[in-house]
Amino acid sequence: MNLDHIKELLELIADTDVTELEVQDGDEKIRIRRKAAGADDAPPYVVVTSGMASVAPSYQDALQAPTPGGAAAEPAAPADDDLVMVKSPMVGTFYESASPGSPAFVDIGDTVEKGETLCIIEAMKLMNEIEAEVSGVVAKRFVANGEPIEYGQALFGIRPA
Amino acid sequence: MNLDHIKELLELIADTDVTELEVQDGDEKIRIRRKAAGADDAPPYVVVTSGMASVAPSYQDALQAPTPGGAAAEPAAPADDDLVMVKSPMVGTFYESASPGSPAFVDIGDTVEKGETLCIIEAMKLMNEIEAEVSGVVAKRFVANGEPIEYGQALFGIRPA
Amino acid sequence: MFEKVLIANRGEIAVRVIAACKDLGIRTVAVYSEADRSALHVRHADEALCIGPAKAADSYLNVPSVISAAEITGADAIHPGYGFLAENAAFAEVCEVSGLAFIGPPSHAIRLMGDKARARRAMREAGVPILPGTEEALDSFDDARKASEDIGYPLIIKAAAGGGGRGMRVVRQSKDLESAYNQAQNEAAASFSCADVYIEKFIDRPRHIEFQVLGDNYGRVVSLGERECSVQRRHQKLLEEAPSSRVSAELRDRIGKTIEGALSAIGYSNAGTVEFLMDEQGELHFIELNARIQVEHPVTEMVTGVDLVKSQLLLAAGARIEDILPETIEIKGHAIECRINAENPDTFAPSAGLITKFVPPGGIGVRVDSAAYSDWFVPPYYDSLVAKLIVHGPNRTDSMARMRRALDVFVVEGIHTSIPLQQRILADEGFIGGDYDTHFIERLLSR
Amino acid sequence: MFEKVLIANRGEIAVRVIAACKDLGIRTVAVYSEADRSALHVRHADEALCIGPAKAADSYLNVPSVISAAEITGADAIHPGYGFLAENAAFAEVCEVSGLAFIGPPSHAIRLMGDKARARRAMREAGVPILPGTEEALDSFDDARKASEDIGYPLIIKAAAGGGGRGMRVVRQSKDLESAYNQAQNEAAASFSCADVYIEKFIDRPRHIEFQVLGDNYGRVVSLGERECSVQRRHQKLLEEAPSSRVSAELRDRIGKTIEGALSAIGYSNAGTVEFLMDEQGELHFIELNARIQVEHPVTEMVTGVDLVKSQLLLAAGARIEDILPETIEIKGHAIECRINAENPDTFAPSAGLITKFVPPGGIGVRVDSAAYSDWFVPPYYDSLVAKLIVHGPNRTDSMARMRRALDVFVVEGIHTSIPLQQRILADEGFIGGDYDTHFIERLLSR
Repeated sequence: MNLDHIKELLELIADTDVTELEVQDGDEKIRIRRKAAGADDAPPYVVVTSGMASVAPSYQDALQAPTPGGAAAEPAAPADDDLVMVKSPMVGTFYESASPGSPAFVDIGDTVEKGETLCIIEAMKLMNEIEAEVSGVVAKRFVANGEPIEYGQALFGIRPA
Repeated sequence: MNLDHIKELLELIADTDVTELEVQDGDEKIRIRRKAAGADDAPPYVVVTSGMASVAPSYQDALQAPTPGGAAAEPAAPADDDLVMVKSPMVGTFYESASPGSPAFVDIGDTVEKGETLCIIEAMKLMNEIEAEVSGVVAKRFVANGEPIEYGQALFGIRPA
Repeated sequence: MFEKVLIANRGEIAVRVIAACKDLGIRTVAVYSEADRSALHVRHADEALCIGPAKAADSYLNVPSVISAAEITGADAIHPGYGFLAENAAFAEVCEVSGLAFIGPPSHAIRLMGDKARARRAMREAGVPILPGTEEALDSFDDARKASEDIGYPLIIKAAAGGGGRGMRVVRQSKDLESAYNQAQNEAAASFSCADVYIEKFIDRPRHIEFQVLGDNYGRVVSLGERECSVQRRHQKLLEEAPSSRVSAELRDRIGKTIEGALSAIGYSNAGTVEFLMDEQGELHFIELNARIQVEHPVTEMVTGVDLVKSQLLLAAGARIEDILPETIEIKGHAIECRINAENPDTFAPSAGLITKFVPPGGIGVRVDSAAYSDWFVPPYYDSLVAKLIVHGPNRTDSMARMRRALDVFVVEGIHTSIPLQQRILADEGFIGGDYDTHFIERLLSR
Repeated sequence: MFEKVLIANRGEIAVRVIAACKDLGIRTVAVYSEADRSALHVRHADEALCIGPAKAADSYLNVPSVISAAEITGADAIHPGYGFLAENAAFAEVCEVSGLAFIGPPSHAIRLMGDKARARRAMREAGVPILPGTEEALDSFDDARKASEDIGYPLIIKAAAGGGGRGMRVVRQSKDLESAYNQAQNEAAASFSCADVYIEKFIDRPRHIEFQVLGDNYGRVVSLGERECSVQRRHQKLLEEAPSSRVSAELRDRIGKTIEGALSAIGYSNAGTVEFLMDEQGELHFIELNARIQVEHPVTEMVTGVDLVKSQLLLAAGARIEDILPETIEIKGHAIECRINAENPDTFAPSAGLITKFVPPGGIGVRVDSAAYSDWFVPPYYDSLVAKLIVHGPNRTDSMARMRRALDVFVVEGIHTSIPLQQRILADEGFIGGDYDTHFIERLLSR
């Protein structure tokens, strides 16, 4: 929750007849709605959707109490309502292909079928194939080949077919 | 429940015409509703939804200073806008009269002139006369004869003439 | 020395191990579950990574995740803390084959000590006093009578397959033995489908006393004296102290020497705790060995001046006892630890939730080992320990006064804690007099 | 023993004194200004009362208010802490005539030590080494030349009426003496309308070393060894340690014996600190005696195991040294104290305000003396000390490692603190080598 942003936006529209404003900047999403001035007393409506604010969180952020579900401070999972996130089910090392030198399982823009292998996570010398949970187009890849991956880390974003 | 967030949000909308504000961040959900300005002066209404309600008394309460008598925290200064509070300018013992057995300087209902002695505070064997700062009627007395008094403690309430 | 240690734990013990690593200039890797994202050990470590969901079985107990976390971060050793994987011999073995140093006893020692009957036998053979008993199931009442003559009264008949009090009979005189034997057998058969029973010496008012040891990789084991842990509820320790007012210097020395020899003989190394029951005559009887650092290790640290966790790291890295410990271990003053748990002090119901205010005590003689802070959410998934409050003073009286003072000013709001219960204990005449046993809390709570 | 003690102070030292009282079972009365209504000492005491407005002159320094507070609460003794009324001989006298025990030295000793020239004379006569110098103003250059022969070079010429560096000249060889003498005289005359100057031995790189003493009401005074306080900025100590790496056991013993005799001779009792400058040859020269408990007393407590504030209470109540101290004071291990001030670590501007997050370090070897907590507002009216972070370890290396670890995890948000400066000190080669003097911080800050 970035109060400064909300405040700036409220100030911005304070003297205007704007009735709806939506701003998206990276992970942070703020939506404000209000009735035209002079109409009835329906309130401006503010919605803040924040994923994880920053990669290296301030202590203040780190100190935020997570709720039992752990929803509060998810690891980097860029919000994009249209994409299905493929998250790592384990700790390990990310590999884009079956062996060094061979082509990547998938590239950005590829169409994948549900069940198709997207990548490999190596954990304790075991190669674990990570499969697509939905069919669609690979819209984003969040990690580099050979990168260490923690549990729950976002790997791909798939736009469902 | 993050009190700071609520406080910040309340401050944010304090001088605006916002009548309803909802912020959701992870599991924390804060909704503030208030009457439109000009309606009546009903206080803001705050609803907080979060994990766990507080079970113990607030530390802020616990931190209130105990008074010598073990009474409440703030030196008893009941709010009454019409009364002028006479507060003790020193630590000591409150005496209602010049000597044991003699009549009290003032009783409830008495009319006093500015500069008239209201009581004595004994500190380090010295008898300090406490005088009325305004003329008026003694409406309230907050302490008993012989009671220990701390600095700033309310002694009398005078309704100015 | 290790360059980077992964701490396969959470809470105060993870913070404790990180502190020891920092003191040695070793880099640290914290692992955490999704429920512990804002935990203090995550903040204190040089690196941290999420290894699974809130459920411990899928995170802190997940061996592949932990090993994999060590591999991708380049850690060269793992400290398991206590609980979770600490006494898992298979995990220690996996570390070994993965080329990771396991900071604890060798896996064979963990395995031996995990098998209570084998452990008892090994310790008895090494000359450690064991609670007199038949150990094996009795073949007949005749055997029971013979055994009773060796063991003496009072004795207890226990179901071999049992637990929870069923199939148990305390016998105080020989004339009651036969009927008790038959009843126990019948109850055992009914409860566990196995009528086997065995006999053990019964201690009416046992005290729980344990000895801390450290051992190096070259066969040398040293005892660091005892801890008195009789203040417990349902086998959960609540308060520990060192030294015990019932252990004389002579007894400390004698038992210390015995376990040093015994553990050296079985090839034990690193930290360990040898648990005993003390009978009404002050004799100690071995129960089991815990092959890990324990929750209550700080009281030993306070009275000996030895940093046990730092010693674990040094010993695992190959240090010799003589290079890291003073020539003789002196017991200086007296220390008490109170466990501050997130639980209702009356009902003992766990009390997870947001800590709205956390103001730990400070000042002379006070140590706080904790992973809590104001605005921390105590997750409901793990144990309820929120802080260990430890005091040290020149003697038991001063140490108790300091503990009372520290408890008085310890503020934890938003959740229930065991602070009020600890205050009751510290105000109790029996406790103050040092006259208590493992039934102490039971009696205190029933008043 | 006292039944109820009023603490005429605030902040961490008030909390410290309350803790000592609690440990002795003494009831406590806190006094506070209107700005300190939510202060921790108010919370910790059994009773508390407001004695005036924020301004110290009208509250903590207001003698009638403090005495009156003691009278109406029925306190039988007053502990002044440090600062405020602690070295006010008149206040100690008022306590005496009001029938209140003053927990500190007798008023005559406070008065003597408050007059620096008389104190120097008294100490020199009692055999304590004093910085060589003329003490009195010189009558002529001829006197100056004679004095210079006794004192040796380098020396410093100082204005008798002076201060702030004016009328001061450092002279390194005899050929420069005359011109320096004339310049100093002229400058002194111009600055202070008094041309009187005197000569003192000049120490290029002095170390500030002080000895802690305790004395009883029966003439016995005991030295508890030294503290090294050379890490200071503009005479404000920032970090203190005990023992000093420059004080040998022989020197400690010799100076200790000397000051024990000297203070016994002048009828000193209770706690006190004898301050020395150490020259480059390792010789100590008396500067002054502070007739109070000092901010940095905990480092002595950590290495001696003696609770100094508790000792103050016992001694004021008439205890004998031999009943409260061990027969010989042993120095065990090494301790460091870092003062965590509410100030900008670069500009040193005070940084009062709301502490939004306060997570003090804990764990082995760490002690925190503080009156701060999350959500406490540091008032701008008083000194900037927010916490004293004290560590103890078996040796200086371990103690520094523990201090670094503790500083690393100490979280104070909402205000600036001196934590980053303390981290710089602990990382400095010169400090680590123990090779530093009172100009250390100056040099550190200019890099």
